[in-house]
Amino acid sequence: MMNFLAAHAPGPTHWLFLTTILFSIGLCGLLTRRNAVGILMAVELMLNSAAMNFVVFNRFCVPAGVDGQVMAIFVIAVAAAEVVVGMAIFVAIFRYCSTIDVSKMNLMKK
Amino acid sequence: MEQLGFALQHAWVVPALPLASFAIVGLFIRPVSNKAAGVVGTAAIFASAFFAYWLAWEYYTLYPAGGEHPAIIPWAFEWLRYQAGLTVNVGVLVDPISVLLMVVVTTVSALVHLYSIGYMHGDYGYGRFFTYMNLFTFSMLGLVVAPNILQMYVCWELVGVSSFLLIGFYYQKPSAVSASKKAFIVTRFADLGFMIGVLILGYFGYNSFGELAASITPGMAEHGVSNLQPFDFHYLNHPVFLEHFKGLNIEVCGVGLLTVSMLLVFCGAAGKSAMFPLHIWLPDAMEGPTPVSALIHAATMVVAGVYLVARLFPAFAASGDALLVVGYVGCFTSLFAALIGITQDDIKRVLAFSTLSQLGYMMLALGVATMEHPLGYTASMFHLFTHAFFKALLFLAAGAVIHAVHSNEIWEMGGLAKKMPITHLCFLAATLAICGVPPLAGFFSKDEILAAALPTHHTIIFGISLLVAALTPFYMFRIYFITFWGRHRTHHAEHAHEAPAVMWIPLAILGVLSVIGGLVPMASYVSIGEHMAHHGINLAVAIPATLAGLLGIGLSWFFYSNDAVRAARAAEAFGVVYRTIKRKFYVDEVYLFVTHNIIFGYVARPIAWFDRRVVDGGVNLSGWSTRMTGWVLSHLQTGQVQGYGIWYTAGALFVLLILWAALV
Amino acid sequence: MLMMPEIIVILTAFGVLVLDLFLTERSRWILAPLALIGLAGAFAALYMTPLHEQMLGGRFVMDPVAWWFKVVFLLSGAITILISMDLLNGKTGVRIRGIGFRGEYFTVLLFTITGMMYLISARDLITLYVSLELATIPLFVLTAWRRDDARSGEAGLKYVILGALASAFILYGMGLIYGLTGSLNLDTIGHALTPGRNAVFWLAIAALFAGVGFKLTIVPFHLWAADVYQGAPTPVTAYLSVASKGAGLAFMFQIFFRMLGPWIPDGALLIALFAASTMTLGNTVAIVQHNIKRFMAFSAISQAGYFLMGFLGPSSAGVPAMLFYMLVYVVSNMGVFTAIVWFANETGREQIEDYRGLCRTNPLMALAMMVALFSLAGIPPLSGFVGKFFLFSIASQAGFHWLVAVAAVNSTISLYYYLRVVRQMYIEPGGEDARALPVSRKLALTQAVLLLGVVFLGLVPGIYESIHADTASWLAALIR
Amino acid sequence: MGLVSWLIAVPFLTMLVVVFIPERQWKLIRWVSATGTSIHLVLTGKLVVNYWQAAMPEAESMKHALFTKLYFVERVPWFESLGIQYYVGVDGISVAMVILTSIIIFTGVLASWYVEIRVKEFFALLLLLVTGVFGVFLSFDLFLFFMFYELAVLPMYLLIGIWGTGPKEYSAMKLTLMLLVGSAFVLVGFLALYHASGMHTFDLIRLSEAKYSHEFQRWVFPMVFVGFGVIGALYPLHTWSPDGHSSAPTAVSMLHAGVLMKLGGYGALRIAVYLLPEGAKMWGVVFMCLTTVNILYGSFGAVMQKDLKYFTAYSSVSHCGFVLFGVATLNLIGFKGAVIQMFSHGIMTGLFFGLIGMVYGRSHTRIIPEMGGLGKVMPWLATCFYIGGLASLGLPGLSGFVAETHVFLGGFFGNPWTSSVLTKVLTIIATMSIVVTAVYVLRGLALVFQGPITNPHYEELTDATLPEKISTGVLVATLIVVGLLPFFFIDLIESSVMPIFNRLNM
Repeated sequence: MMNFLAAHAPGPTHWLFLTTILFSIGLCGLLTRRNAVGILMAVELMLNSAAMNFVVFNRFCVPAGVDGQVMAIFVIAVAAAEVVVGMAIFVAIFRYCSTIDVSKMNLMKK
Repeated sequence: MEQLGFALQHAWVVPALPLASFAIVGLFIRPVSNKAAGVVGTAAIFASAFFAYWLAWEYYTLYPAGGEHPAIIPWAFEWLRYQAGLTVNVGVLVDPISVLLMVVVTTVSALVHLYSIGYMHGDYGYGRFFTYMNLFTFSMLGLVVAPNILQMYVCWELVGVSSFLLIGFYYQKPSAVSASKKAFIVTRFADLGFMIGVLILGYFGYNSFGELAASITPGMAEHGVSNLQPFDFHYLNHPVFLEHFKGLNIEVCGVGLLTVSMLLVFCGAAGKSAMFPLHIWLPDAMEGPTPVSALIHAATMVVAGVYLVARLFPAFAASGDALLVVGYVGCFTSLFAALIGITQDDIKRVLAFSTLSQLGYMMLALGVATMEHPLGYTASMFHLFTHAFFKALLFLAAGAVIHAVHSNEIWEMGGLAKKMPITHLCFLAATLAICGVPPLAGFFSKDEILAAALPTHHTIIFGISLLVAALTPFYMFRIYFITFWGRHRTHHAEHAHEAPAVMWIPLAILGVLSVIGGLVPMASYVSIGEHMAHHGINLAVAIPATLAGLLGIGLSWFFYSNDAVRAARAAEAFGVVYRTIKRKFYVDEVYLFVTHNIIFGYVARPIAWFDRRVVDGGVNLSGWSTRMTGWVLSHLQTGQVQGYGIWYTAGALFVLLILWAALV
Repeated sequence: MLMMPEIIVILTAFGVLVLDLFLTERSRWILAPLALIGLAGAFAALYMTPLHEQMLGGRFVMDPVAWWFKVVFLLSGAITILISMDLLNGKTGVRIRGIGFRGEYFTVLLFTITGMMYLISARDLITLYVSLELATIPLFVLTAWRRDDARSGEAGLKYVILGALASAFILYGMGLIYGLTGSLNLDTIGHALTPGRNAVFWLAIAALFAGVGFKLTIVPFHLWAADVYQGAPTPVTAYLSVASKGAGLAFMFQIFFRMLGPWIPDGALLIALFAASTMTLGNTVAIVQHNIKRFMAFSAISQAGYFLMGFLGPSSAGVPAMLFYMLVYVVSNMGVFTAIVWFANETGREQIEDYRGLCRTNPLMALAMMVALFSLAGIPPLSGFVGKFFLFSIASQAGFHWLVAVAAVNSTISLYYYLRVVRQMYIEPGGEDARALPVSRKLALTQAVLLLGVVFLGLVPGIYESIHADTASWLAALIR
Repeated sequence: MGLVSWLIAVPFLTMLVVVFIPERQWKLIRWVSATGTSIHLVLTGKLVVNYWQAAMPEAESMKHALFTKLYFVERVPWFESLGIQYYVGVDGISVAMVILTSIIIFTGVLASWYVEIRVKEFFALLLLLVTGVFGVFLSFDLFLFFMFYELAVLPMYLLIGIWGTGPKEYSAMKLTLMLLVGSAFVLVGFLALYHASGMHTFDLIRLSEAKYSHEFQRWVFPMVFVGFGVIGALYPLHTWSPDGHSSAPTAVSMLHAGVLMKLGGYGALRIAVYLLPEGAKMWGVVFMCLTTVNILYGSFGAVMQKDLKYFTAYSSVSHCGFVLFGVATLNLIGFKGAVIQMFSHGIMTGLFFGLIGMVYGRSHTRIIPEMGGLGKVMPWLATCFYIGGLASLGLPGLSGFVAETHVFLGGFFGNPWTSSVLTKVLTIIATMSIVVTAVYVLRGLALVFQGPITNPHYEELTDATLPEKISTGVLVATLIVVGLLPFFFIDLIESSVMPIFNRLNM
């Protein structure tokens, strides 16, 4: 079992493939979800995929250092802040619009 | 060079006096007193005339009659410097023809000024009139004494503009306004040719100036010409230059360059001298006050064209073809104008057409002359001289008549011989003079012209001039009979008075000059080229000419003496021909068509349209398209946040693709 | 200490926040002066900060470019506070609802300033990213500050979503760069990046470019700007248009000069294309705008195009020109916004047509606004002209003559729409009931100072010369 | 501060004084403006005298000079790191242009004596504008030049927009934008010159020592020439001029047509041809063709106009065509002609627009067919108008003639780099304009001033007042003086035109 795992241990390419997929999913979500909360989740997905990149590269390219991991932690914190601010704004909007469907938010255009 | 006398040394005084008077009267005197303006203006011209006589006397004392008459430039200064070596002097050229013209111009001008004091009395703009007249006299004198073609051009234009001002003197009269415009624009059009001719002469003159001047200069100092310039007549007329110019072998449309440039210059001359087909302005110019017609449109300005051709005669002669054109144009004009003159009813217009005809004479005389047979040259100048006096007299007398009967129409006059005896007498003298009745002035000069045409084998020209010699008395006596004989046709004519002394004195003086002017032995004073033996009366020419003149008078008496009954019948008989001639061969209509319909309609209007619609439209279009771009691009801002996100992603992909494409 | 200015700002931020809790409503006006004093202190500290030094193992560096950027940030922060005061204190001609919370407002503003100041001093990706977010996230909040204005909320929403998107792109790009070089240190990365046909590298660049494009509003990453500018409270719009743009420029400096320095000449054509399209789009779309804030948004977009020209120069010759123009841009744009804020305070209106007859109702403000607009359009002898001239010179130096032509023609187009405003103010007759509009002493003073800046920055050579002298040594250090 | 700096400073200081006078003291404002411009006129006189004394003894040595010699130079380093300096001085051409501008602004202020609305702003802007103009003519640093150049354009927008008539906003905008697009091209050229020289200086005289490659000159010359051509009304970029001039208030039209349009010719000669002789040789013939179109097109355009100002504006297009035509001949006579024409046309057209303003102020119409017979009630204005008209059709004795013969001779003499036949043909085509000019000038003036008075209301109109008489009198006197004594003027400019010409033959 361990052997199998060792033999089929995911290399950097797999991980990068994963992060890219995640990023793309996040991007698609951000561009298509109507619900603002959904969009925030998509954002989270993108940021986390990017954070994962750092970890992956740290693990495979510079195993000696911890830079990438530190970065990932910071990203998580920042992402949290971002989501908090986003949620706060959505809540404020919801108070007088009673909706958080982003496609209905088009008071300003042209 | 001999020591020059005072008048020669200060020859510039002749044109300077009228100029000074123009400036002083115009700026300072006219606003204060009209009367003083008239007096000062006239006095200045008399002073100038006096100086001109003095100068003539000194010149011919220095170079006695019959001898050689070199051109001298006693005074000049550098006025314009286009570039090193291409400069224009302002100066005074004294030679026989300029002396002649100075005398004629100042004399006629002084007398006309004097006459005007009476004629213009009480007129609105009295002071202004004298200002303009002074300006004109200055310009004309400047033109006469010009030592180079550019000064000639300068004064030429000034003459044009003062003529314009004087024709349009009654600026509230629409016909005067349009006549003045017409005169200026037509002559301006002609001057375009002159200008181009000057450019050509200037260019080629300058190009070869360096080498040629060296061979010309040595003989110059003794002629009183120093500091030769490329525009100088002395240079342009010099055989060395002309040979060189001909030797350039440049042709424009198969015509040699010398001929082309001379024809262009002649174009200007034809405009000013109202040669066909540029004659149309002169009859209309009679809208100006009568003294103006007398001075400008009879005696002086219109001969400027003749003078120009005479001035450049060696160059014209060197071209040959150009001189031929001058001759035929002059010849045609003289016939053409004489024919029209028969049918006109306005006394001043008849005189105008007679002026045209006589100018044609002068031109044709120049045309038949050559450097070897220069009689035509002398004859032309002679006719210019005599014509100035009798034509000025005719106009002034006509002016006196008009003054008396308040009309220009000959059919509103009649029977004035008894009412205005002095005027009548003067008019008759002048009429006889113009008809070439011996021994009055016109006889000698006309005879000389015919004599010049005959031996040079210009048979057609000779024939036509003989015909014109018969036509002239016909139409001149026509107006004479209608105006002074017969019954009084209007109330005004019945109560006409003799003009005041200030008006008839100049008439009388001119009358005397018209009678005796022909006795001057012109050939010994004015000549060019090979020296001629003294030319007496050529009977072979004089007899037919006199007979033709008498025939004309007789016919005129036949048709017009008895209140013109026979004339009316004859006019009916001729029908279409008569009408065509009366409408001046419809030349005016052709011009009107060309300018209004073709130039304005097919050039100016489309250009104005093109400018507003296409050029301006192009600018507006670019503004509009910028705004439209903005409007279209503003639609990117859909307000949909996810749309923005898509653009954003697309942008990033675009960068990636560009990098890929550029760097792979 | 090297980090003193930042520390002062952040301490002021907390101080304001804490004080806000203890003050009564009537004495809360003290907060703004306090914040200003904090900024002044930071400026004093900045003035005394030694250049060319570093701390935290090279993660925080002070150099002349950073110094000038910090000046820009502090300056725009201070002006923003000044022009916000009337609005926040309720001293407006018309009642403007939904704005308040002065303590938080200033705190959040000071946070973003801090973020920006760190941003330019950062020398590793962690600091860079975190300070970028510190500069950005508070801006989302400020944008959505007016609680009962739907447009403010909507602007906040758009900003936060797209900001997060950009943030993700940046982070993704940074990750790839980290993977390529194995380091987070900018200088190390710069050394380690090797040119070659590397798809990952291009992907990283594309992602990073999109990220900086977002902040600097480069076409097509600009689309958020108009809506956000329009919806945000006016002083915040002013702040966004200068400080946020400054941060974008700072970020671009970091990316381009630190990491990608050697590749700039290769990408020059790309930059030139983006510059041309940015200025053209910004200018043409500005023509058709009616709302003055939205109009200024497009104007700001076009200005970003001019900034980009500075990156074209050989090595980094454009740095002094860009810094100088940034400074000029701050005073000019703030000059315009001071007038806009004042006008909105007094009348509650923000359509261009509403400005008609302003030269009668308040000639001095109209004059100030006109001068500032002309400076933005690059009309001599105002500083905008000088600044633009230097930027254009860089493009010309790099051989992009066509870009100079495009830019100069664009300046003309921009004049067209700036003149639309001037025309409303000066040529169109005012309404019948036009009354003189008063201006508070604070705003008048701010405007006067800005006006002096607009006029004299370009005429007095000293400022440009010292930027040039300072950055010349920076360039020398940068050339490896 | 030297004389030259004072020449720039005086209008500016006057402007500052005007700005600080309260609006209700509007009488004081115009007196201050008049005083300021008179002081300027006096300073200009001093400049001419000084220049004459300094330059005439050296005129001979300039015959073969390749570099313009400047007098009364003042240099202050400005943006040193970029080689930008405050660098002013004069040569003959600048002196001529300064004379022109001082006269026009002086008469312009007098012609605006009866401006009633927003007097303060009006005079302030006018003075600001003229500061820019003087700056252009006196500065020899390209940066400074460009700065003043744009400064001179912009106040125009407000001046036309506020005090103009007719479709003023449209005209003002069109004028401003077109001129600035032109200056955009100039800017491209300037920057290219600066960088290509490798000398790190904007000093015009030093830049002329630079060797610019053939290829470089090929594209930069047309850039700069066309850029200046826009303000010099080069066909087909002239269309701002009719609209702009017709909408502008009197003094602004005077300044604009009289002086600002000259910046084009001045720049084209002083900078394009001077710095880029090779380019000039390559492109001379193209611009000669274009300007020939200009000359004829403008005059034919004027024939059909009904509005006096449009009429004059089209005539300006034609006459400014002469300026650029003279420059394009690449010939000493042509260059001189261009400079004289700049001066002459400046005075002449200033006179025209001043007079039109005065007539309009009385009759309240500018439509030619609506007028008639005005000469009777306003003889002074009519006389001046006629003198101006005669100058414009090139009557000898007035300045127009001197200029036009120079230009024609220049064109006819041509240059060694262009087909000699072609230049001659073009010149002959161009000369035709003198007839067309006569047609439209006489037609137009006759309709306005001659004939019977068409409208009984006109009987009560008055002639010029004293300020107006001074203003028009000065202009007319200048036309006549230059026309009669051209040699002074030619001496003034010749040695400064020489280097520009000599460089072509280098």
